[in-house]
Amino acid sequence: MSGGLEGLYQEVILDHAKRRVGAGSVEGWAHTHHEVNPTCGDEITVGAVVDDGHVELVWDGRGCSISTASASAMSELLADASPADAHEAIDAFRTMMRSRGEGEPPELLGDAEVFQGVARYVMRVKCAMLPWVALEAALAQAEAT
Amino acid sequence: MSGGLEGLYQEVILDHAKRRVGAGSVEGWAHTHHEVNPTCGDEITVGAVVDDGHVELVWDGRGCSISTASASAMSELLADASPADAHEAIDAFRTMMRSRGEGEPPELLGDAEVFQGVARYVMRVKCAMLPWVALEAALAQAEAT
Amino acid sequence: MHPPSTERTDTVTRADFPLLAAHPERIYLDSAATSQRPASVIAAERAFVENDYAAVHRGASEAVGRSTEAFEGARERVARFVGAQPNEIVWAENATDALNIVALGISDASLGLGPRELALKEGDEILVTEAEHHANLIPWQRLAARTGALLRWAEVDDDGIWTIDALRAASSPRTRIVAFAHVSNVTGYIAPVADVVALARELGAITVLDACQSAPHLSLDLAGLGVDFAAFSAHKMLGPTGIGVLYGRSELLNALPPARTGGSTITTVTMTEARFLPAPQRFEAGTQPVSQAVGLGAAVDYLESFGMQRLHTREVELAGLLTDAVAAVPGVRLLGPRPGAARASLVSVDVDGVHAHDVGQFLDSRGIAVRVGHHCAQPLHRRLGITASTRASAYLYSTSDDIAAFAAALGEVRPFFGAGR
Amino acid sequence: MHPPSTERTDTVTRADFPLLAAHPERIYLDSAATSQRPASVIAAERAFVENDYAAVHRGASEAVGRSTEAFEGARERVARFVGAQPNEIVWAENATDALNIVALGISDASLGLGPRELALKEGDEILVTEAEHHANLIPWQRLAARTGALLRWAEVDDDGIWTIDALRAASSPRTRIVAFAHVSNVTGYIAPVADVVALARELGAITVLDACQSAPHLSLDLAGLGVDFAAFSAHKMLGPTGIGVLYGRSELLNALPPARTGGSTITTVTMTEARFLPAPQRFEAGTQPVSQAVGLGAAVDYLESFGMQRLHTREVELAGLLTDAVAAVPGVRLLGPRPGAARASLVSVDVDGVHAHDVGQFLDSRGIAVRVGHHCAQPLHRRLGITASTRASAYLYSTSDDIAAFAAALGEVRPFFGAGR
Ligand SMILES: Cc1ncc(COP(=O)(O)O)c(C=O)c1O
Ligand SMILES: Cc1ncc(COP(=O)(O)O)c(C=O)c1O
Repeated sequence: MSGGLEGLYQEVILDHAKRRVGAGSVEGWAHTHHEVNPTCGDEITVGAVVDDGHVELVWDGRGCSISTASASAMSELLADASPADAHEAIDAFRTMMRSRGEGEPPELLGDAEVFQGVARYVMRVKCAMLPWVALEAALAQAEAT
Repeated sequence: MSGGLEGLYQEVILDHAKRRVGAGSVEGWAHTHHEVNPTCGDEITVGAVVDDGHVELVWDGRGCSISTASASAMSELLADASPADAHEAIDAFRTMMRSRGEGEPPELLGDAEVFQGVARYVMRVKCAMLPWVALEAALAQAEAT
Repeated sequence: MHPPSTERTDTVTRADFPLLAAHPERIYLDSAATSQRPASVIAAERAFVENDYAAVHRGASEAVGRSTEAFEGARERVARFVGAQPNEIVWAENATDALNIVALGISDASLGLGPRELALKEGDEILVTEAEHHANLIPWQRLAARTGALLRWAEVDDDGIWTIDALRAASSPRTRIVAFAHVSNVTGYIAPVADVVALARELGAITVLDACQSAPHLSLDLAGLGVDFAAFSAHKMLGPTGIGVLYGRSELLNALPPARTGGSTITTVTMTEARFLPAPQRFEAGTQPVSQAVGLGAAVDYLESFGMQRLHTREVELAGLLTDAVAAVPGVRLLGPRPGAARASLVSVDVDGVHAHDVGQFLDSRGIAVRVGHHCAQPLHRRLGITASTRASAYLYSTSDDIAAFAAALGEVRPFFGAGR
Repeated sequence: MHPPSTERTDTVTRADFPLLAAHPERIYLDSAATSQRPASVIAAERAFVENDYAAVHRGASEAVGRSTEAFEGARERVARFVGAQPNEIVWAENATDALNIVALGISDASLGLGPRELALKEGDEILVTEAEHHANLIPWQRLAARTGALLRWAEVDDDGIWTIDALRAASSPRTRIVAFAHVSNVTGYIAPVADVVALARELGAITVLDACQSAPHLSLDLAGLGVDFAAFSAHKMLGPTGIGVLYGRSELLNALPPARTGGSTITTVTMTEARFLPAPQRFEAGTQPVSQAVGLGAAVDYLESFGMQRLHTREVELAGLLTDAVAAVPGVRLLGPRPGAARASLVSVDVDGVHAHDVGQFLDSRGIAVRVGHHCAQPLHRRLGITASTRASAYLYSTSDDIAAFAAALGEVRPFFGAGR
């Protein structure tokens, strides 16, 4: 079972949970979206703008290492991505999280592929998804304007 | 099981169900009480007065053979009884109905002792009790005035 | 001893039901009240309790994960079984509770605790039928009393049957809700659902289907039928007691405020305010009937593997046997559709000169369990001029011998009680 | 592999619980969320379903009689267990539902559907505490919103504890309802019930006791305590899911209007009006959780034969072991009463630098089931400056080895996640 635990909390994840890439205040961002994980009360707000065909994003929130690391890895991956690439990544991440940890993780997810280990823990899938769901909503707002 | 059935529907009971001793209109009676058996919607109204230390009573209603026979046997037994005797009979009848059919039926119940066979049928106890409960309430009213 | 032999000629599934298998002498013709549970349902619940039981949706552990998957898996199976999406399926205590969730939610909306489009105003109308079960009548009476709305109803004819014309006659431009039973638990009458839905749409009214007597017996496609809400109970469809189902069209279900509130229904709670999750969670306050959901899932599996089409064919046969049995006995009045007309596999009768309680007692002495009383439909019985009736209802484990025994015993009732002599 | 040996030193009852017996490696410290069921409870429900199952209270048959007696017998045992009369015990879906029956009934009374003395008016006050479970908070928020009443609350201190003085400070002459948990599911704090009842009587307010965490663990005498209403759930006291209990003082229970309506609650129904039976039937709409009631009856038998006094002694011991375990680990904050002070046999902790979800996951990897999250008490957690905590809770099948394993694993959590390095 410890093997399982280390598969879940891989070095990359614990590392991202500490580094918190992209964390900052969402104040002043035109398009933000707030998500709550109802079982633990964890919250995240993601701010997004699309500028000259590139996504800029920021996130603020508190949560477990999985959700924090997920936000960090997402920020690293998608800083400066095109909106189309961002949507593709969000979809790929969701599909991976529904995989129950089976199959190959999609290459386009970069570091974020380590979250495939989380997909085997049904109760933690929500934690990993939280920032991606918030980004999807914030991005939709940004694109609608 | 037929033995059981004949123990329940004794000749005296089927006979009382037909004779309906004491049945009549309660119109004009000063003290009446209405009871409903919620499982089948059966209803009975008992009217009572106490005149010169004697109970007079009448009942009106529709119901199964058990409740009808019970009202009839009750009327036969208690016509002209003293209020004290009526209460004693009501109590005795209730105790008998809670006996599950065990022990000796009390002598003071006369014909109504055959209802001891009903006490073994939990779902029918309510049917047999219905007129007695209504009489008890009507009598209480009559005595309070 | 009583006559029916304990060998049966067309026993298809009786052996799957521990109670029926252990008591071959019992003739169970009361499935419209509650059905027996097959061994697979009992075993599924037990295996869950003995291996995977943990609080659902609450915590991070593997056991919680397994419990939650079993619980949500049951929801998916029930959804597929009735032609709905999983998030349109809400667990309730029973069908009665499910109907109350709708009525109390609309009541809250009317008090300003929910969206305006669900609110009732003074003078608005709620439309039901005179044949409804109390569970689909009293909640609407109370909703009317709370909001100043008026209750209207389609009248039934001398057989206890209402028609779309009667319903239309009782409707008005102010009709906001139309609540009706898919199949009557007294008469076995099958409602013209498509016509009712069309009428309700014309009026801009919400439809609420009491599917208690249809979900166990018919292949339901709730989305296809186009009703807005529907309610049914597990215990009438081979599942456990303690769990019922509310179906709601996703859009409406998410608009309906939850009247019963508590844990697991919320996103954020402060001392002054609570924000609710989307459906179905917003309605599932507190610890849910978890092992019962697992049992219901197994019941659905059993019904699907038997085949709902096969069940229907079988029940048409059983309904025919039941009406024949009744027709053969003099002095017995059949309520509901005439013999030959479509009906569910149940018959309710009035025996001339013998009270239903006495009929039931007599049948019981022959080992035959039927239901006697008003079957929670007092207004219908009153309209038919009786206070109570005797109902025999069949299900997939019923056999033709069961019905033959019923027919024989019914024939003895009036002679025994000296009726009509 | 993880360290705890599967041999236990003080296993008193673990063998009675099929899940625990079949999985000796599992360490179950989540009984405050839901308890495991002993074999006798599972067997009682099964024997009932396989031998005596029939619709309850409906019909004349012997089977119905046996079913009804089993069902009402369970009510009698539960009543005796908590010091009440059988007609003061109402079956509900769970404790949450039981609390809602009270809140929704008072709401109906306030709308004129029940007696005036139960009605709330604008400006009346409902008093709770900041430590309540959402089940004993949101229903009162909604009742306040429906009636114009105001919600007041006793504040808690930095340990999450409220006092009778804090409650008194939040009260007023307009306080009409005082609702509070007997034992907190987060802190394990035991409320001063006698003082609260005295205060409520002084104010002329109704008391509502959330007994979810006390009924399973303490010998309750509800009549003696003098509360007006109380609620608890079977699944936390060795019984099945799908059934909870509302206790109400007979007089009040008979005055409370039933918000959920349907079959079996009435005497007479017409198309326009329904008359309700006395309590408890007036609240028990529709087919009840019958086999679950039988299971709860067996759970009560199990607890009584274990002995509630013996249980209490045992739990004081377990509570001591739990607080010791927490005190031994640096960087772990114990919520609720200080070590040594009275508490239920549970501890909730905040681990410095590690989120509760991660703590729970780590413990799970060691085979230890605890609960992580806000435990349906968001306002309390917010007041304590955290969003979530980790709770370990014991019951009669817990052993000192279970708690030793918990202590050992808790000590590894911060190093694993590199907290405080
Ligand atoms: C103190 C307290 N109140 C209320 C509840 C709600 O109980 P249930 O979920 O069984 O309705 C719980 C348990 O979750 C509890 O611990
Ligand atoms: C037509 C109909 N509606 C509603 C109900 C109520 O179902 P339940 O008692 O399971 O809530 C029943 C069954 O009693 C029924 O037959």
